[in-house]
Amino acid sequence: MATDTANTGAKPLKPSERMAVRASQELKDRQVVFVGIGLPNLACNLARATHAPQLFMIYESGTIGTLPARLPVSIGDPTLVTDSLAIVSQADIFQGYLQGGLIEVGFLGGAQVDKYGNINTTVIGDYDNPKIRLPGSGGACEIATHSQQVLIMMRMSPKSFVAKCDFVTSPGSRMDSTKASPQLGRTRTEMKLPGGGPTKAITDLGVLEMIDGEFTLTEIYEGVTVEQVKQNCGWELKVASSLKTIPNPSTETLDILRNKIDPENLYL
Amino acid sequence: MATDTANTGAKPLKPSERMAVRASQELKDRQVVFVGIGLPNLACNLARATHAPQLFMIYESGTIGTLPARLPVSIGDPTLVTDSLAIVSQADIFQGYLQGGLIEVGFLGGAQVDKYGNINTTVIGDYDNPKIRLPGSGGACEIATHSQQVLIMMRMSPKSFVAKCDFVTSPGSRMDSTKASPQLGRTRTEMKLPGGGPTKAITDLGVLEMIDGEFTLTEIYEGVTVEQVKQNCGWELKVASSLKTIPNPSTETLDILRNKIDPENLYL
Amino acid sequence: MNHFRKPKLTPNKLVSMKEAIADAVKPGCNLYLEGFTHLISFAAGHEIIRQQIKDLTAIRLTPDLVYDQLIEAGLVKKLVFSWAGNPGVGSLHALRRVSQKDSAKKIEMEEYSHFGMVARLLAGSSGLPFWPLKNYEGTHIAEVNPKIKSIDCPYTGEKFATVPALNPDVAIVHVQRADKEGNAQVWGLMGTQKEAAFAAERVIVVAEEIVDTSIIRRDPNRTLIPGILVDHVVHEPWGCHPSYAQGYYDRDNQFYVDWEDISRDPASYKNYLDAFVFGVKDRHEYIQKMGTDLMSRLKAKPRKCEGVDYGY
Amino acid sequence: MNHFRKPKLTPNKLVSMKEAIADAVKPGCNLYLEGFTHLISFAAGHEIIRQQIKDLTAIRLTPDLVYDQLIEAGLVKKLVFSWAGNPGVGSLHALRRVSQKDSAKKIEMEEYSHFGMVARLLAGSSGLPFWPLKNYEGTHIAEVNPKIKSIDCPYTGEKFATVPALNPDVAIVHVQRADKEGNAQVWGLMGTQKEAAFAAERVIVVAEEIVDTSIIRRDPNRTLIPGILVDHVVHEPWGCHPSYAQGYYDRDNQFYVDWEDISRDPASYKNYLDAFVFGVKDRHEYIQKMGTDLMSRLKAKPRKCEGVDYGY
Repeated sequence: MATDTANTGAKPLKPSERMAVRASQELKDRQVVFVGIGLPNLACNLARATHAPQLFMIYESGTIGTLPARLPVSIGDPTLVTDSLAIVSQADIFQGYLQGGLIEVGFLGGAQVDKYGNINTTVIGDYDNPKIRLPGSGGACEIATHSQQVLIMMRMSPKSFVAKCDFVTSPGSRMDSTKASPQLGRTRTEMKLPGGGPTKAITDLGVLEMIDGEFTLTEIYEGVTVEQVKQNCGWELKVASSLKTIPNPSTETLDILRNKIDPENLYL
Repeated sequence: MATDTANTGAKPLKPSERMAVRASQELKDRQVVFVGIGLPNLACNLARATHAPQLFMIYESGTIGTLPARLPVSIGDPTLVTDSLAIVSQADIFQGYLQGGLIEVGFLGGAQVDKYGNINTTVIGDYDNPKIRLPGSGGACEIATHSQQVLIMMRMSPKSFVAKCDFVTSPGSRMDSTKASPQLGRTRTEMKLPGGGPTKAITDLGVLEMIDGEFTLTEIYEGVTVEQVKQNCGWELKVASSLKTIPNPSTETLDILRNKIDPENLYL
Repeated sequence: MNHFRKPKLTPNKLVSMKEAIADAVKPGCNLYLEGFTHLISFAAGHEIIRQQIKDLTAIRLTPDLVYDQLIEAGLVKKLVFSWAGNPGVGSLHALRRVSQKDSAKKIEMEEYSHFGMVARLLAGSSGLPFWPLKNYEGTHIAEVNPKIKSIDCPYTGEKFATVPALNPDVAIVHVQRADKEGNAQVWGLMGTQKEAAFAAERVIVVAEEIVDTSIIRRDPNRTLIPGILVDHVVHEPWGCHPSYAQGYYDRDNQFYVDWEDISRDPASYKNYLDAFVFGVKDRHEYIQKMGTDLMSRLKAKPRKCEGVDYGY
Repeated sequence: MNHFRKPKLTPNKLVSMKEAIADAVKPGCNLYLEGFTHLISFAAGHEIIRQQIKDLTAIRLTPDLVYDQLIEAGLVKKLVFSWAGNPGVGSLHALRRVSQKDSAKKIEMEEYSHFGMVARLLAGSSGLPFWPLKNYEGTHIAEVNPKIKSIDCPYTGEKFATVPALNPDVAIVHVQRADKEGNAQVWGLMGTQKEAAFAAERVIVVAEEIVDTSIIRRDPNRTLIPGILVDHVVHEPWGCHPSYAQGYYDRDNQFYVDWEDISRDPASYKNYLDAFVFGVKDRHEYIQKMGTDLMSRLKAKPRKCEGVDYGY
């Protein structure tokens, strides 16, 4: 990939680093974020260490106002508990915080995403006889339903950015057509979904933005071409007329990410 | 009243004492009891101090496995909290403990009760223009709905043991007839009420038992006549053929009640 | 349906009771002044009376003395409740004077059982417009309250009562300790404090003690209300008297007993309000006026529990 | 409808894990072995494998390694779940081997989201046959699970999903401390322990420490599960490894990473079970077998919080 050759300092800039840095820039100080393990966690903690020191982090396991002292290795890592402002039950996390409308930004990823931001984390292939059995929804369905906005973080490939999800686990901007109903499905507004749905997909090649209910390429990293992005997308990707180039992260930011946030290179 | 002249030891035996002692005898060791302030609290704590040391007391304010060190003066007295096994929210008390089916015995009283054990704690007179505005249900409706059995503790008078309640706050064995439906109303089984409803009314004159869905006089205190009871009942009271006489409490029991349970004479 | 609430993340929310009430409690609003015998903010209620904020819809499971005082002061348009009395003692006399056949003037009343009120808050705090409960069959409660409806279980066909979500304009919650962002810890009886804070548009946390956030973070399982729900934090020691705060001071049971006589007669009721509400400028003056014996009589005897270990 | 549960009030419920499992977990039963990363009783799971209790319907939001081991051991007929994986690492390989197109043998699967599973427990713990939630619109989850139905709000007309109550035959809950009646206190992550205990017919509490009831009564707000729900109490220090217990020992993250390779190959999986499950007679032997470095590597560093005052 083009990004493998981009250099900042001594070490080459990795796609995961670009994603973490770009996603962190989406977060505003004092926002309430529902943080997932992996890249979303890196993005959120990078934001805290840079421009958003008061970012308010909630983890699915029930930690409120979390201050992890080390990189959490699972959603239930004890470092999320110690020094948090509050610990609540799973019932409160889903019923009170998510359904109750308190989450401003949610993060999601998955095996497949379509142009509407519908995400599949359930099965590849037929549901009853899947080629691959994936973990399932976890809290993804309710994060997609109830967060004020959702940021998707996924690497692009024709297998992951697909024309049609094999299964929709988490709702995007609208339902896709089906064999039974060849027309496009209902929109979030028509389905009365409370949350705003996916606003951006932060990928390893660039940023797709939800414009009029469809993902459109609006930003690419330095050194990435539109053609590359299109080749890694399973549908005919719309491209914004004013395409922005995402500058490489500063040495300082990269230093924080590499040496403070994920020094053992667990997720980068 | 006859009971005023009954003597045990030096002090005359009071109706409230007879009620507390007789009610305490209904409680079995290791039963889970939903305790109310006042006479029910005396009866439960007397049972603990005598034949039911492991009686498990739950108070509406959310104290589980309560061990009051002093006589609680309100349902939220701090003495109910200190040394209890658990404190739970109001949501858990009503939804988890009562609706969840964990309460074996509930206690109720009120301004009016009818022969079916329907209780009024809402208004005397018309609902919209009441002669007297009473406190309302509190938790009484759900105690009557969900407890496995309900014990009623009330003093008898034609004004309190009535042919028809002005308002039904807490359900008894069946609904009464109404102007619109002159037939008798549905039974608890027909209404699918989970709890067993009132089994006995412990009064200052004797005990009424729920037999075939109607209160029947089955026990009277020493020195009380059936005629007295009937005069203090607003409906044509059924009397059991084998009427029992309730013996006066032992000196020992009275001593515990008077000197340990309610030494300041708050409720006796 | 969009029910988002803007999380409140200002670093310092400490204000005086006067300021908090003036900002959050508006004429005509739906007010939930929480407390189930324990942790009732009489300080907040008295300040509302001093500020003469009118046409309130006053909501609580157990409107007690402080709600009765709001009624006597003429500030309550409607009462939403499930048990209205002087707990352990008797009646609310101001309420009786505006709710009976012989009343010259009446207030509106909307009445549930405790479970019904709790269920309304559960819905309101969970982003749902209704809550199901097994209740009210065999009673007249639903007959006189058209807001109680029913629903059929999609699995068993069985009928359940429903109540509508309650989302008060303002909830006022007294707690043992909070930091200046409003992260609040409570022990002892909890009533419906959490549900009220999650359900309300605006939240005032009144605390016996203001502590550093590090104290809150040392024991996060003890936190009942997160600061992101809280608009104002007020430091008000002894703010619950004659109600109580576990670990701080006992309930003034004698006051509740005396209240029966004070409140039965409108003239003595007025004297009380003149002296202890209008006659003081804030809680500090109220406590001073109660006399030096108050603290020695009611101050809690210490009974501290052990902490637990959050290490890993 | 009569849904009473007989409260359990025997004074001493302490038994060995072997006895607790033999008595409470029966072939064909619905098993809820709780834990959300934190407080997962691997000790109970391993004992179930040793006792070869078959045809289980294994239920949890997050079936993880110990559920995968039950599956590999051939004990699971059906899995009810919302997220099945090795948290932070990857897949459950035994599950994959019985759930894909190319699987020789398949188990039944019933699938929700986390919120759906939580809602099922909320219904089961509240005596209701259903629970409403705003979810599943715009997804295929309800399409492949006929147990997810819907209901119309009686106030707004809006449609809500419903899930049916979950009332497991047995819930196994690991806690930090309990008395011998089963009154249990938990801190750190709480998962669905309370709801599972209230929903289940039978409850096994497994505790890091057995404490005197007076310790529980010193801090009653810390109690998550009352003993009246509990059938058996098992004392099992380090009973969660490789999961963890806040304040006692850390999560063995290296084990979870290593598990990916152990579990991918059925042969090495079998070797593991032979050595660490069948090859030991109880948890004590398992811990000894893990080697002396386990405790020094994972034992928690102390970080005790302050207690609070329950005086009055």
